[in-house]
Amino acid sequence: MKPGTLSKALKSGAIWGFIVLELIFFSIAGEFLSLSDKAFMDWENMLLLLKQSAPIGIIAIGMTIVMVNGNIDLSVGATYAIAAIVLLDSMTWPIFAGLGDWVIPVSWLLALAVGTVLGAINGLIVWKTGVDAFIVTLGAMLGYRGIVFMFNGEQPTSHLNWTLVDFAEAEFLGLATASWFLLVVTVAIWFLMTKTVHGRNAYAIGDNREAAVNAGIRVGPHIMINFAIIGFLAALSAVVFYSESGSVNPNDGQLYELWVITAVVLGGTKITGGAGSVIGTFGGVIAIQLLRKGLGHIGADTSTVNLVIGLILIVVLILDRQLNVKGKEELKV
Amino acid sequence: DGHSVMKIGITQNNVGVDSYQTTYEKAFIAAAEGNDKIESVVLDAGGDVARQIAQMEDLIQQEVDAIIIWPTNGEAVIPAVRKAHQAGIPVIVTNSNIAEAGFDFVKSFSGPDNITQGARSAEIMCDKFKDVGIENEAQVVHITGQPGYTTAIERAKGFEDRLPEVCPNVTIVDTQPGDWNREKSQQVMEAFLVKYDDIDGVYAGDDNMGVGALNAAKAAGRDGIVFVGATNFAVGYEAMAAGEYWGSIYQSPVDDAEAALKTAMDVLSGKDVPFLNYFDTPKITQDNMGDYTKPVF
Amino acid sequence: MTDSVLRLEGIVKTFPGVRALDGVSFSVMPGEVHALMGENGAGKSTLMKVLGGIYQPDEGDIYMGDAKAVMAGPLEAKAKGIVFIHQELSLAEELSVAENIYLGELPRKSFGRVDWPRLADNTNTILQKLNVGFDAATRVGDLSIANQQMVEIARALTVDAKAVIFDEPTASLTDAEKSVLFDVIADLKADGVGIIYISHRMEEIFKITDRISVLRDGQYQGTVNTSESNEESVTQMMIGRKLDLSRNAAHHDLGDVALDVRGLSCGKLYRDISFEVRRGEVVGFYGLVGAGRTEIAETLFGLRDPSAGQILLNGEEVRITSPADAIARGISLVPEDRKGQGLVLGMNCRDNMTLPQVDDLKAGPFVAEGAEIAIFDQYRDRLDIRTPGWKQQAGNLSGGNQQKIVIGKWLSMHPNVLIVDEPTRGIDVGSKSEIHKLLRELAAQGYAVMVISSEMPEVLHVSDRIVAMYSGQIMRTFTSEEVTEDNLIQAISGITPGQAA
Amino acid sequence: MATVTKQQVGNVLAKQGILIAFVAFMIAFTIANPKFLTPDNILSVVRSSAILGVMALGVTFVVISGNLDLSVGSMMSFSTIVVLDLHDKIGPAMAILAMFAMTLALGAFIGFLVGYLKLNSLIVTLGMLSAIHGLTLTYSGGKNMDIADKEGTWFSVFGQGTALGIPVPILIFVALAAFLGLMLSKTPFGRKVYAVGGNGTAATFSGIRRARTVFLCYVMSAACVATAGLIQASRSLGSQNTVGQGLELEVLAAVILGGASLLGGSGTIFKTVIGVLILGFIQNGLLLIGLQFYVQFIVTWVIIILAVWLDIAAKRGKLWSPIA
Ligand SMILES: Nc1ncnc2c1ncn2[C@@H]1O[C@H](COP(=O)(O)OP(=O)(O)OP(=O)(O)O)[C@@H](O)[C@H]1O
Ligand SMILES: Nc1ncnc2c1ncn2[C@@H]1O[C@H](COP(=O)(O)OP(=O)(O)OP(=O)(O)O)[C@@H](O)[C@H]1O
Ligand SMILES: [Mg+2]
Ligand SMILES: [Mg+2]
Repeated sequence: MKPGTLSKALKSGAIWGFIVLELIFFSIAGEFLSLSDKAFMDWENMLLLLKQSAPIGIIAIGMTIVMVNGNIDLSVGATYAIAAIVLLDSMTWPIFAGLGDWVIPVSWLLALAVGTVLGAINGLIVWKTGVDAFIVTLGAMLGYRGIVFMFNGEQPTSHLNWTLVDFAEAEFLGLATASWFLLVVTVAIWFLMTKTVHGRNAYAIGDNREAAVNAGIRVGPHIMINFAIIGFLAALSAVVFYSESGSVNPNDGQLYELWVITAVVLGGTKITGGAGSVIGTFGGVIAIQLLRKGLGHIGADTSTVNLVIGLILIVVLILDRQLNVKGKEELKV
Repeated sequence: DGHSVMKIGITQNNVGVDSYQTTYEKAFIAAAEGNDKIESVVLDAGGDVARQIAQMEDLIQQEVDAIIIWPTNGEAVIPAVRKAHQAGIPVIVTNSNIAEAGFDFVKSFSGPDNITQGARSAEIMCDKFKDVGIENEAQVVHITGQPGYTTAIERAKGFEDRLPEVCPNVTIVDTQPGDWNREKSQQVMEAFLVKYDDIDGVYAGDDNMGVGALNAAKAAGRDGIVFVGATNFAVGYEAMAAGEYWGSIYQSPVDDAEAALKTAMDVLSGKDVPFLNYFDTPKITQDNMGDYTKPVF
Repeated sequence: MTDSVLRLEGIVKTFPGVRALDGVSFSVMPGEVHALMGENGAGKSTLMKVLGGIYQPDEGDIYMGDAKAVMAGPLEAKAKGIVFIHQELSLAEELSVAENIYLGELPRKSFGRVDWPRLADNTNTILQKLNVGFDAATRVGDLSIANQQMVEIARALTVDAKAVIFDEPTASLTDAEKSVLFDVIADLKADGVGIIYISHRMEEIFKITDRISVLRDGQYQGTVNTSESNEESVTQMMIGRKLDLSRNAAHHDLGDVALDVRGLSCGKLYRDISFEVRRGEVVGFYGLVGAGRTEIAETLFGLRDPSAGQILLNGEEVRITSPADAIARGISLVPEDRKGQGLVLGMNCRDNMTLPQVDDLKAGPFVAEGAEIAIFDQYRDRLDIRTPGWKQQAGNLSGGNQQKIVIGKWLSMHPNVLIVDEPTRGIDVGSKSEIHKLLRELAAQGYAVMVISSEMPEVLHVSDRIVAMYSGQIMRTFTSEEVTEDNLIQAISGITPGQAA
Repeated sequence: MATVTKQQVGNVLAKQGILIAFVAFMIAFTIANPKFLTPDNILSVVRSSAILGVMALGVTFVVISGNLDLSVGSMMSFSTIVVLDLHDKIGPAMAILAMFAMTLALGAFIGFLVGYLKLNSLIVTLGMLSAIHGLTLTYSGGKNMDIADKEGTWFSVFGQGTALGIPVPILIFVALAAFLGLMLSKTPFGRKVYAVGGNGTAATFSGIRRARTVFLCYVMSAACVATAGLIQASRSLGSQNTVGQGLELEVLAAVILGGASLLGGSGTIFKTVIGVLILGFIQNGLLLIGLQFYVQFIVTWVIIILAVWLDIAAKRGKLWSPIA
C-alpha cells in the first residue's frame, strides 16, 4: 500500500463513518424516545430512505459535476419548479389531447428539455460574460422563480394523472421508481466523471482554469454542458417527484440549493472545484436524509431540528478537518 | 379495535415561519400530552411538499393510528394521503383543505374557512366605508400573504370576490405580496403611499402585515385609512384598542389545534364526524373587540 | 528566410500603461535552439504568449513556413504544432501526472471515454525518457516543484511539435534534471523542431543554443550566433552597458553568533540539523531537490513546529510559533514560491512591499501612505524594479520584477537574520549580480544571512560558508576556502568525505 | 491636456461602472414615474435600505477576507427578538447591551470556526443559518415579540427618530459606512483584510495573523447585524421570528453588485453602499411603476447580471469573456 492510501481512504470514508454513527445513534435513541414499535434500522425504512433521498439526491449528483468544474448553481430549486410546471401543465394542453396516456412521455421530455435549456442558459451566461457562476445563478434563482410565478400567478399548477401516479409509486425488485432513478443517475454521472474525457476535463478546469485554458481545453463549452446537465437533472428530479404528487406550488424547490450544496460538500467535494466524487455526494445525501428522518423519529420539535441540523453540519466539518490534518509537520498556513 | 393508547401523527406545514403555526404546534403538543390516551408524533414539513410526503410515508411506516395533515399543497399530497388510506390509516386534514380529488381518502377536514374569512374582511371594510360615507369612491390596496400559500390565495380570493358584491364602487387599485412579514409589508405600503395620493382602505392577509402597513401610514402622517386584516394577532388587537386599526378576523391557533386533535380522536373512537368541520372565525372590529380576549400570539 | 519554422514580424503588444512589445521581429529555423534573452520585464514571456495564442498582438504577423498564422487561442496554436512550456507552473494539482501531461488531449475510446491503458503507456514512455522518480498515476500536487516542472517539460514530448517554447524551464531544476532536459532538447532538435529557449542562466545559453536574440524594453535588439558571441557582449546588448561581474565578497570581520540551531529535527522532513550563522556572515545552503532546506527555513520562520532540537537567537533559546513571532524577533524569509507565498497578486506593488510592517507605519489610526511610498521608491531604485508605478498590481509585473518586490519587502524590514530561499530564481543577470552584491553588503552591515540556492555558482559566489545537505541531513559544512565544485557535488549526493577519499 | 483619450474613458468606466449603471437606473425610473425622484420617496427608500445596508457593510469585510456569511439573516432575527424581549424585562439600555453581547458572541463563534479552525465558511454559516433560527425559536417559544408600552419608550429613536430632518436609521447607516469605509481603506486592519482575502498564504508568510483577521471580520459583521437588529426592533417595536429570513441573499447580492469578488481581496464600502441603494431603488421603482412582484424578480436578475458583467467588462476592456 502506498503511503497516504490509508488516510485517503479514511478521508473519503468520513461521510460513511458519519452515516454509521447516525444509524447507531438513532437506533439507540429511538428505543427510548420513539413511540414507534418499529426499529429505526428496519429494512423497509431504509428502502423508504433511499426513495425519499431522490428529489434532493438527483440534483446533488448534478451539482457535484458543476462544483468539481469550479462553479456552483443556486438556481436549481427554481429550475425544478419550472420543470414541474411544464410537466403538469403540458399534460392538459389541447394539442396533446389526442394522445391519451401517451401524453406522459411527451410531457416528460418537454419538462426535461426545458430544464436542460434553463441550465444551459446559465452556462452560456457564465461562459460568454465571464461573470462568476455564483452571481449568475444567484440572479437566476430570482429570475427563474419570477418565471414560475408569471406562469400561474400564485396558484399551484396541478394535474393528477393516476396512471402516472401508479407508475411513480410502483416498485421494481423491491425498489421504488424514484430510487431507481437516483441509482441510475448516480451510476451514469459517476461514469461520466471518472471514465470520460469530458469528466476529466471538468476536474482539470475546476482545479486550475488557467492551466486548462493554456492546454487548449475549450473551457466554455464544458461549463455550459455541465450546467445543462444540472438543469436536466433538476428537471429529472421534478419529473420523478411530481409524477407522484401531481401539483406544484410556485414556492416549491426553495432552499433546495442549500440542501443540495450541503450534501455535496459533506460528500467531500471541494467548494473551489477540482476535487470531489459522485459516490461521496451520494453518501452526503443519505446522511442528510437520515438526519431529518432520524430527528423526526425521536420526536425532536422544529426548533431543535433546526438547531441540531445546523450544528451537525459544523461538527461533520470539524471531523473532516481532523481527519485531513497531515500531522504536526504540516505547514501552518 | 383494542387500542388503549391512540398514536396520532401530525405533519404540519411550516412551523416557525409565523407565530400562528408555532402556537398551533405548542397547543397541539400540550393537548396531546394532557391526554394520557394519546401519543403524538409531531413533524414539520418546513413548507416543502417533498418533505411532507416523506413524512406521510414515515408515519405510515411507523403504523400510527391516525394522521393529521396540514397540507403544504392541497393537491400534491393527495397520492400520499391515498397511500395512508390504502394502509387503513384514517387521515384528518387541518387548517387548509386538500383538493376535492382527495376527499375520498380523508375522513374529515377541521379548520377555518379562509374563503369566508376573506369575504368577511371585505364586509368589515365595506361596512366601515358606508359608515363614513365613502363607499362610492374609496380606493383600496391589498397586501397578500406569501405567494403560493393556500391560505394566502383563499383569503385573497374571498376578499376580491366579495368586495364588489357589497361595495360595487370601491376599487382595488393595487395588490402586492407582503410575505406574511411585517417589515416587507411596511416597505410595500411605503411605496403605495408615494404612488397613490388617495388610499382609503388597506386589506392585509393577516394582522402582522396589516400592522406593518399601519406603521408605514403613521410614519408618513397619513390618517383616515381603514385597516382590515385577518388572523387577529396580539399586535393587531392592540392597534385596534388604540383606535388605529379597524378590524380583523378572530382565529385562534389553539382552537385550530384542539379541533384537529379532537376530530382525530372522534374518528378513531368511531364517532360520526361531519366531513367539513369548520370552526368559527368571527369578525372582530373596534366595536366588538371587548367580547374577545387578546390573542396569545 | 522561407525555410524558418516560425517567423515574427513587427509584433506590438500594449497593456494599460506599458508597451510590453514594440515591433519585435525574429525567426526560428528547424532544428535550431534559439535563445531569447532580456532583462526582467523586457517582454520575453509576453512575446511567447502572443506566439502561444494566449495574447493577441495589437500589430504584427506570425508566419509558419510561408503561411501567415493567426493564433486565435491556445488551441489553435497547439493545433499548428506550437508547444508552450510556461514560466509559471500551469498544472492541475489534483489530477495525475498522466492527465496533466496529456491535458486537453486525453486519448479517447468510444463514447468519449478516456483510454486509460493507452494514456498510461504513453506517459510511462515519456517519463522513462525523462528519467524521473515518479510514475504516471502520481497526483501532481504531491510532487516537489522541481518534479512539477518536469511534468510541464514532459508535455513537449506528447505532440508532433513544429516549435517548442521553453520559458525559463530550469528556474527550479537542479543539475541532474537539467541534464535530462538538455537531452530532451537535443532529441527535439535532431527531429528538426525549432526551439525557443528563455533563460537568465548564461552558462546554459552558451551550452545549448545556436543563436541568441535579445529584447530590451520591448524592443528587438538583434540576433547573434552563439558561437560568435560571449557573455559580456550579450549582457551588454541586454542592459545597454557593461556589467561588473567581479566577486564582491571581500572579507570582513564576523560578529557574534546571531542564529544557532542545535539538533533540530522535523519528523521525516529533516533530522538533527546543527549550524550557526554569525553577524556579517553569509551561509549558503546547497542540496538536491527535496533535501529539506526550505523546510528548515520554514521552521525558523515559525511555519512548522520542530519535533526536536533548539533554536537560539543571539544566544537565547527561543520558540518561534508563527511568522508574526519570527518577524518580531527580527527574522525575515524571502520564500521560495513568489506567487503562492510571496505576493498578493491582486494588490498593488506598494502595499505588497510594506505588508509585514503595516502595523508599524501609522499616522494616527491610519496607515501612513507617504512613508509607504517612500519605502517603495527606495527599494524600487535599489533593486531596479521595472513598473509604471506603485499602483500597478503585483500580478501584472514580469516574473523577475515580482521576485524583486518580494526581496524588497523583506529587506525593508531590516532583519537581524535574513533567510532567502532561491532569491534569484527568474532574475536577469544584471539584477542577479545586484542582488548578490546586496547580500554581501547586508552581511557587511552586520546582518546574518542564510542563502538557500540550487545554483552552485550562486552559492559559491555569495557564501562565506556552505552547508551541504542531502536527504534531510547536513553532510558537511565548507568554508569558502576549502570548497570546490567537486567536493560540494559529492557532499550533496550523499557521499561522505570518508567514502569520497 | 484637455483631450480625453479613449483609454481614460475606459478607465473611468472601469472604476465607476457601477455608479454609472446606478445613475442610468435612476433616470429610467424617474421617466417612468416622476414621483420616483421626490425627496420623500428617496428618504423613504434609503431609510428602508438602511437595515439591509448596515448588514451589507459588515458582510463586505467578510467577503473581502475571502469568506461568506449566510447567517446574517438568521442572526438579525435573533438580535431583534432578543432586544425586544429584554426591553420590557431589563430596560432598553441594558437590553441593547445584552443583545450586542449575545450577537457578538455568535459572531465570535463563527469567526472561531472559520478563522481558527479553518472550516469552510459557506457550510459553517449555512449551518449557523439553521442553528440560529432554531435558537431564536427556542428563545421566543415561537411567539412574536412586542414592546408593551410602544409610545413611552425612547428605544424607538433608532428606527423612528429624526435628527436634522433626517431619519436616524439613515444617519446610523451613513456614519457606520463612513467609519467602516475608513477602517477598510485606511487602517492597517483594512489592509490585512485585503491581504488575507487576496492570498491567505502570502499574508501568513508576511506575518499577518490570518485567523485573527478572519475572526475579527466576523465579529465586525455580527456588530453590524446587531445594529441592524436594533434599528429593525426600534422601527417596528415588535417582531416576528423570521424578520431577517432571506436577507442573507439580498445582502450578498448588494455586496456583489458593488463589485466585491467572492474570491476575496477586492471590493469597497462605498461600492457596497451603491449596491445597497441600487437594490433598494429597483424594488421601490418597480413598485411605483406598478409591476407585478414577479417582474421584480426577473428585473433584479437581469440587473444583477448586467451590472456585474459591465463592471468586469470595463475592467478587462472587453465586453465578451475571453474564455474559449
Ligand atoms: N497582464 C498584464 N498587464 C499589464 N502589464 C503586463 C501584463 N503582463 C505583462 N505586463 C508587463 O509587460 C512587460 C513585459 O513582461 P514579461 O512578463 O513579458 O517580461 P519577461 O521578459 O518575461 O520578464 P522576466 O524575465 O522577469 O520573466 C512588463 O513590464 C510587465 O509588467
Ligand atoms: N517525489 C516526491 N514525492 C512527494 N513529495 C516529494 C517528492 N520530492 C520531494 N517531495 C517533498 O517536497 C519537499 C521538498 O521540496 P523542495 O524541493 O522545496 O525541497 P528543498 O530541500 O527545499 O529543495 P529546493 O529548495 O531546492 O526546492 C519535501 O517535503 C519532500 O518531502
Ligand atoms: Mg517572463
Ligand atoms: Mg526548496
